[in-house]
Amino acid sequence: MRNEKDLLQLMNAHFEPLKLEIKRKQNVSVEFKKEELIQALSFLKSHSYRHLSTISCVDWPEEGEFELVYHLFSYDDLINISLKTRIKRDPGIFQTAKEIWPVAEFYERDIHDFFGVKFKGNDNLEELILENWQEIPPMRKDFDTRKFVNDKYEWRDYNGQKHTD
Amino acid sequence: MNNNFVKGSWQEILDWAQNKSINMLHYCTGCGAIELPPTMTSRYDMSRFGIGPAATPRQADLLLVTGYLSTKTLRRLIYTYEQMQAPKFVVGFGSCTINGGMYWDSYNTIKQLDKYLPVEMYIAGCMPRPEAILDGLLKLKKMIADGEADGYQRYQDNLEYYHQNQEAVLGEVQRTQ
Amino acid sequence: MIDIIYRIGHFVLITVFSMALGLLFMGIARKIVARIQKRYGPPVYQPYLDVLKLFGKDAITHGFIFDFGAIMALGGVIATLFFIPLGSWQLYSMEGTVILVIYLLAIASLGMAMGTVGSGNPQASVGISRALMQMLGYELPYLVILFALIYRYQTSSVWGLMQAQAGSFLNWNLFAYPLMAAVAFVVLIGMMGKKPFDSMIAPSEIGSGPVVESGGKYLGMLLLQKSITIIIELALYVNLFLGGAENILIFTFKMLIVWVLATMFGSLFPRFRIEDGIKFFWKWPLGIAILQAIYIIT
Amino acid sequence: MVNLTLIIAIPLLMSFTMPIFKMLNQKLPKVIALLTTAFNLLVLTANFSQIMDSAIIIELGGWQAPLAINLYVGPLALLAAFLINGSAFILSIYNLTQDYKFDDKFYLLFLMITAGASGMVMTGDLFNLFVFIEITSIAAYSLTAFAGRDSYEASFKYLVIGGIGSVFMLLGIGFTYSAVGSLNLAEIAASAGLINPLLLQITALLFLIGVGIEAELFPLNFWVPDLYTEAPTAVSGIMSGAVSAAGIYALARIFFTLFPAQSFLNYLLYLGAITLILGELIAYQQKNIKRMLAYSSLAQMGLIVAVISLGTEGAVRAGLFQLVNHSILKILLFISAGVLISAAGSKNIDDLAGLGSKKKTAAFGFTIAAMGILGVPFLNGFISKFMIISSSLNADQFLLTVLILLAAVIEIAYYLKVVQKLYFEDLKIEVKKTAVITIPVVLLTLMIFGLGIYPQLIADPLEKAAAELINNGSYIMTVLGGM
Amino acid sequence: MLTNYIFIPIAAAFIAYILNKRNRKAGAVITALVSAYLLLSLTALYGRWDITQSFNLSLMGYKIDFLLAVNPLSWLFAVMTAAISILIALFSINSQENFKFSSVFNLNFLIIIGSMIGIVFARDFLTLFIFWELMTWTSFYLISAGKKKMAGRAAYRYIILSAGAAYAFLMAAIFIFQQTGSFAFDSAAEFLVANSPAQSIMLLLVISLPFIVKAGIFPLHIWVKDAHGNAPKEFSPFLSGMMLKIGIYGMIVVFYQLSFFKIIENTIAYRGLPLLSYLFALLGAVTIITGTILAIRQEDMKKLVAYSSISQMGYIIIGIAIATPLGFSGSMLHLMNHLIFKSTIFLALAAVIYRTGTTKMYEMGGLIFRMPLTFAAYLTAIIALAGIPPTNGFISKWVIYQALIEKGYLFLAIAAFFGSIASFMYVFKPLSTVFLGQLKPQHQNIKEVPLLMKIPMLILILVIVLFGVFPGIQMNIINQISGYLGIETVNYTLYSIQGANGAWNSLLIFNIFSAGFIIALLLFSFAKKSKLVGLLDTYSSGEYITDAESYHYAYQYYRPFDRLFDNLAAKSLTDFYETLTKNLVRSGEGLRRALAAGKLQNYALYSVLLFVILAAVGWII
Repeated sequence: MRNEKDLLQLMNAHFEPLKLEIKRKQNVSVEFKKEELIQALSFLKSHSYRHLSTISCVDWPEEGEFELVYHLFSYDDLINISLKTRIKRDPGIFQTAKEIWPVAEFYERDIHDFFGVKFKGNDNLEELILENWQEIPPMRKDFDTRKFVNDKYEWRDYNGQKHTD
Repeated sequence: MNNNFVKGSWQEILDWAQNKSINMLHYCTGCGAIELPPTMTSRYDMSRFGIGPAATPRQADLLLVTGYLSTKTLRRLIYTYEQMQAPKFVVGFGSCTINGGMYWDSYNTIKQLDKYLPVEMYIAGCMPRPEAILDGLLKLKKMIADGEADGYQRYQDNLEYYHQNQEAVLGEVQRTQ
Repeated sequence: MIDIIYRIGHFVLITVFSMALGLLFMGIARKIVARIQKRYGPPVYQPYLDVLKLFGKDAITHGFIFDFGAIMALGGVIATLFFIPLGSWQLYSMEGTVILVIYLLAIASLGMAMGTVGSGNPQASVGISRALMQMLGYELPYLVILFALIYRYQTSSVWGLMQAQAGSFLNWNLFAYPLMAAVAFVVLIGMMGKKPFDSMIAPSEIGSGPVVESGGKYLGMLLLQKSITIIIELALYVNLFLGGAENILIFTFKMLIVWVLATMFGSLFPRFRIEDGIKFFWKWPLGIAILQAIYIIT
Repeated sequence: MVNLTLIIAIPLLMSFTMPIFKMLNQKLPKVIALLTTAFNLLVLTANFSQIMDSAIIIELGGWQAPLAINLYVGPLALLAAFLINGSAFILSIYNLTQDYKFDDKFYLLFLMITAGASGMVMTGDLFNLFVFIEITSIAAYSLTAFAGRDSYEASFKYLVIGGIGSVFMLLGIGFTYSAVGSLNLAEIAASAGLINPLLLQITALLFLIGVGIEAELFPLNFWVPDLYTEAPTAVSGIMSGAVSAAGIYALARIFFTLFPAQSFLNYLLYLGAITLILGELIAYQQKNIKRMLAYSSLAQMGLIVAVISLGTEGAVRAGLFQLVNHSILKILLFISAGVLISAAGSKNIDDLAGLGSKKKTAAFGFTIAAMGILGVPFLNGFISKFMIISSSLNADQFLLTVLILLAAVIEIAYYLKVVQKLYFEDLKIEVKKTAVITIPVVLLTLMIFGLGIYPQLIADPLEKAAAELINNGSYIMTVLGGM
Repeated sequence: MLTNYIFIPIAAAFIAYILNKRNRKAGAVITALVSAYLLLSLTALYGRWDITQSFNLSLMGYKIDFLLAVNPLSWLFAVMTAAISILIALFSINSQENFKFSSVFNLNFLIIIGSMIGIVFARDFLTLFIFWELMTWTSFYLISAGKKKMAGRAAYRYIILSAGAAYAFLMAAIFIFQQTGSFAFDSAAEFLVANSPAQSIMLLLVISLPFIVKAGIFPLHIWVKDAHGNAPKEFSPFLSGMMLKIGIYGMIVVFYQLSFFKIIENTIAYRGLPLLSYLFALLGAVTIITGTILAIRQEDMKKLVAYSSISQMGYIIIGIAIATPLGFSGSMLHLMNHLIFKSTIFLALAAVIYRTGTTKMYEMGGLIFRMPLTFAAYLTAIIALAGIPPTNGFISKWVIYQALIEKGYLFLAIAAFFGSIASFMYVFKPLSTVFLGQLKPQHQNIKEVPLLMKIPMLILILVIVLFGVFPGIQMNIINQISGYLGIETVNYTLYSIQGANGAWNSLLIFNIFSAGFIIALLLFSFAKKSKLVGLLDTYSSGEYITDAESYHYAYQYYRPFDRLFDNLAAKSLTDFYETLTKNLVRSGEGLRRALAAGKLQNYALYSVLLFVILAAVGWII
């Protein structure tokens, strides 16, 4: 039964994390370099962090990077750890975590749908949630929903006066 | 349809009967669905007006679309609508069906229901309370009695218009053979 | 020749009368359930409106067997109607036997089953298989009761059984064999598919079971069939256990009482699972019926 | 009225001159064997009517009965001789299509075995009986060894057990000679009363074991499965058809004419019943078809001994009829099995699957014989089974009848397994070329159907044979009376 | 004169075998011709109950005489055999195109017909036994010509059971022969009545053993499922239609002609019925229940119908065993009706198998659109089997109920009710899984069966409805039979039968039903015309279904009901017999290993041991 500090020491011992932080009780976040993340994932899996709850992605258009966050949970330590890493925005390619957790395939498809991140090794990245979507991935910050909606749907004209602006 | 221009007395009797007993298929798409149980149960008791829930579109006359409609749900809604039979009416529920409501600028919701399906009436409100629902439905019953509720006619007459709008949003839509 | 016209007239009169009465009873039932749930509920004549509306609506069909099924269902039930004495009205009930009535009801259910499964919808087949399983459940105690009654009164015709209970209301079977009457009452609820035993038309689980594909006039026909079935089963119960009646009014009144009791009884219990339903029917009702039958035989 | 001794003399003569015929021409030994057996059959038919009304006694060497060796050919002996020479005749037809390594020596022994068996059956003298038993067994030992490596072990086994048997036999003859002073069967039978009972009992027991081995009784018959499985088909045919019949004749002759005591018969009954049930049970789960047939013929022999030892007239007649049927059916089974095995290349039943479509005659032969044994109506097995059941019920041996029926059901089980495999399963292995056996199969099937539909053919020889066996008094009278 | 009814089919069998080798259809045509001849000449025989024929034979010192005679009971069975065989022959003319064993089929089928007529006309044990064996053997070959592996095992189990029972029969027959000096039934009957009851009951039970096996009554019914399920599709109608009935014929002979009832008259009675016949009725009841429960579970339609035959046999056994006039005529009626509707069902299923090639129900569906006539035949047959009024099935069941209620046998009645209601379930299952529901893509272009296969089905439909409305036709032959067997007759008119407490008038029912049907039809056509919609356009909560496979509810149709009986079905009787044979085999193996282990010195030792043992045992004279 490790507490948050022992976990961070464990991380320091085996990897060179860029940043470690105890957000609050039972919630730790660690940032890794791109190359180290997958090893960290398998390392943690063997240390009782069996549950990959989700993979989320944050779009930093200014720095031109995507931030991929892997949220793990251990039933022994009862700690949520989120492993973060930054990847370049334009090629937007990262290795898949499918071999470690098969469920990762769906999270990766979801991220591919909404952010356009391509995961090497995950061969079926077709649409999971969207249906024949032609535009750029909608969750990206540079996707202007209002413009999209304006030209896709006309607005109801309440006797001559349009709804928006 | 052979009965739309014969406005004989028989049609009036049918309209009268139709308005007295409506089977409602509440297609719980959005958050409006939670408003219906109170209208059906003891407090407001919708069944005293002859309106009761129907299990399948085959038995239903009224399609109640209760809330925002994502594009994928619209496809299923259209199939259900086509499975319903002739004197059928659609009632939009809540502001999301009128003009997109709170999700007006979201990329994946439908903004106006009546572009895709012939809507008899909208009941405004970001989820109208049971009184509003009952009031709306009573108004619908009056419309049916007077024969004005001919949504299914409008759908048949300008089928092309509706199909274009649907294909615009959904890509190709499977039609029943 | 006149006799035939008289017969046909009588034939049609009884059919219309029992349809109307059946629908009225269904309206009353909805009213009672509503009252129990502290709400007003639809007007009593609501089923008439439903039927009228349904016959006015368009409908879809899945081919010949779908139509033939609906027609056979209604036809079978109408045919059964004439073997049961309704108060003083009885057309052929002289020869009709109780066992015949049970099997004639089977025509109607077979017709409905064939039609609805013909629609190709899996939910209909699931509904029908549940209905058949449940029928096996409630039919067994019922037939044991019939066995005992026929053996006791040595006549298998409904009219004979009714006559046997003539005289004061004390020698109604209800009082002569109260246990058997109770079992028959529970079986009656099962037969009519009312609340605790309506797993075959469960709207949420299998989209109202067999009638999933029948809209418009098919639903109307099945509704009429249901109404006549209610009248037949109530009439059977009244004849067998409440000593029938001289004229139709008292007969209807007796049927109404039984119907109201059944609805109230029904609206209190949640729905049985299928095998629990069968197990229930084979545990208590069948047990009591067998005990009663043994008591009668020895 | 040809002299009956020729039946023994001619085959022996022919067999010893077989090497000369071999030198003259390759094919000759086969033909000679066929001709001699045919000649024997002719001689028998010539004397048929004469024997029917009274037995023929032939003294060899001119002395009177008690001293000289005499042949006693009654209806029983005639029937047995017919059986032996008939099966030898059919098997030699079968042999025409076979070729063995040292075929002249094979046919030499083959004729020796027929002569020995016929001699066993016709002799009226105890020591003479012993001599002929020795001739047959020696021929049999060497004949089994013709089928290559693993048949040596089988013949060695039979040699050892046969040897022990003949020792017991010799002891028995010694005791009887010392007690009675003569070796003539009638003489011994006549003076049976004089010997003190204990000595009589011991000699009977000795004879039981000595001859029991030939008659394949329970503890003594463990040489049978190996011999019938390893020996070439012709040899197992002649052994199961003829030699075991001769063995049973000898057993019957001893226990009906020499020591006619009901207690001996009861022991025979128990031994026969045990053999029957044991044979059937073991045969049920055999994988090798020949071994299955071996156990089945062993069981049938047990059945025949049990039925005959019931002692009544009807029982003996049923037993003899079953003996005749069994020989015919067994020979047909062995011949067809032989062909099927050579076609499939292995003796395992599973490999025979589907041969029905390819080897039509052999499979047909096997099926008809199997149905014959199982007692299907219109076949000979049915009538003998009917007679067995009625005679055993007559002797109100209720348990024996149930045993016989149980054995019959087990028989159905394992024979039908093979029949089904032949016809209704698809072919597993590619079929090799084999010999054409249409003539023997047709001949035997005709006999089966003939006896099945019209059993009157051999009704009255059976009648007389059973009568002769039952009352040994008439036997003594004819032999000694003639003095 | 009677013998030519027996030996013409057997002779024709060999001709059919040879001809069929050359042209595939010849065999079936010959069978049809022969059975047509039989049918005509047998019907012409009606009424002349005095024809007898006998010839004797002194076989091996036994004087045996073979007697053949015609009586109403045997006439009925012979006509039924001929009728069903002509229909099957017509059906199999072109349903056997790709059947490998068709010549073996016709050979054995004709021999079976001949031997069955032989059995039915036999008046003594030996002829009965000979033809019985012949029938058993030929049906063995026929069953094993069915589906590859399972047919072999099924035939194997069938032959062992029936041959074992037949040998027991032979033993008992010979025992009687020894006591009475002849095999004839009448002399045997006198002897048995005079004999001590215990022994004659034992004898009669042993004699009825093969009939119990053949009729598939409870303890010995294990072979029926596999044999019917795997037999060639043309033979199962005959197998379940006629072969089960021969067992019943045997039971009737044992009960009445060998006066089984007279013998057990004075034994202890249970409510007015001798205990032994009540036991037989109980066996019938148990057969109904087990047959029905197992029928509901089956996934293979032929096995399902086979089990339903077993349970219907139970009705007939109950009818005969309670020995009342109503009971007897009820069971005879049910016997005839069962033959008719059961062979219709099997023929309809054979047509389906001929077209789709599979017998598994969940691999089919929606065949009503492709094979309407087969559907119509199947529908009428199951309406008859379920016992729904306008058809003949109901009449026979109604008469049996009258008989049961008249005597007040509660448990038998419960079993009968259970059987008939549950028959709705297992009868509806093939209807909905095979004919209704979704049509599979691979069956899209199935055509209706050729004409020659349609004719038998059409004829059978007409016969079902005809006997349904006019049961009188059947009743007059049944009354003659009960007269012949010495049971009082039931009074009847052309279209009504007088039950114990209430008459049954089938013409009236038919009129009322059609009147009701017309009213419904009027109501239906009064409303608007409905729009035809395809099979795939059904409500599936919005999702558009594309593959028919996932929208056909067929596998484990009554799962909740089966769950109630899972443990009962698990320990079925067949395992009991399997273990029995298994330890028989093990004992044989054990003996062999112990005694014949192949070591030479033991063998030598045995001979000496035998000498010592026998001497020790006191081989004293």
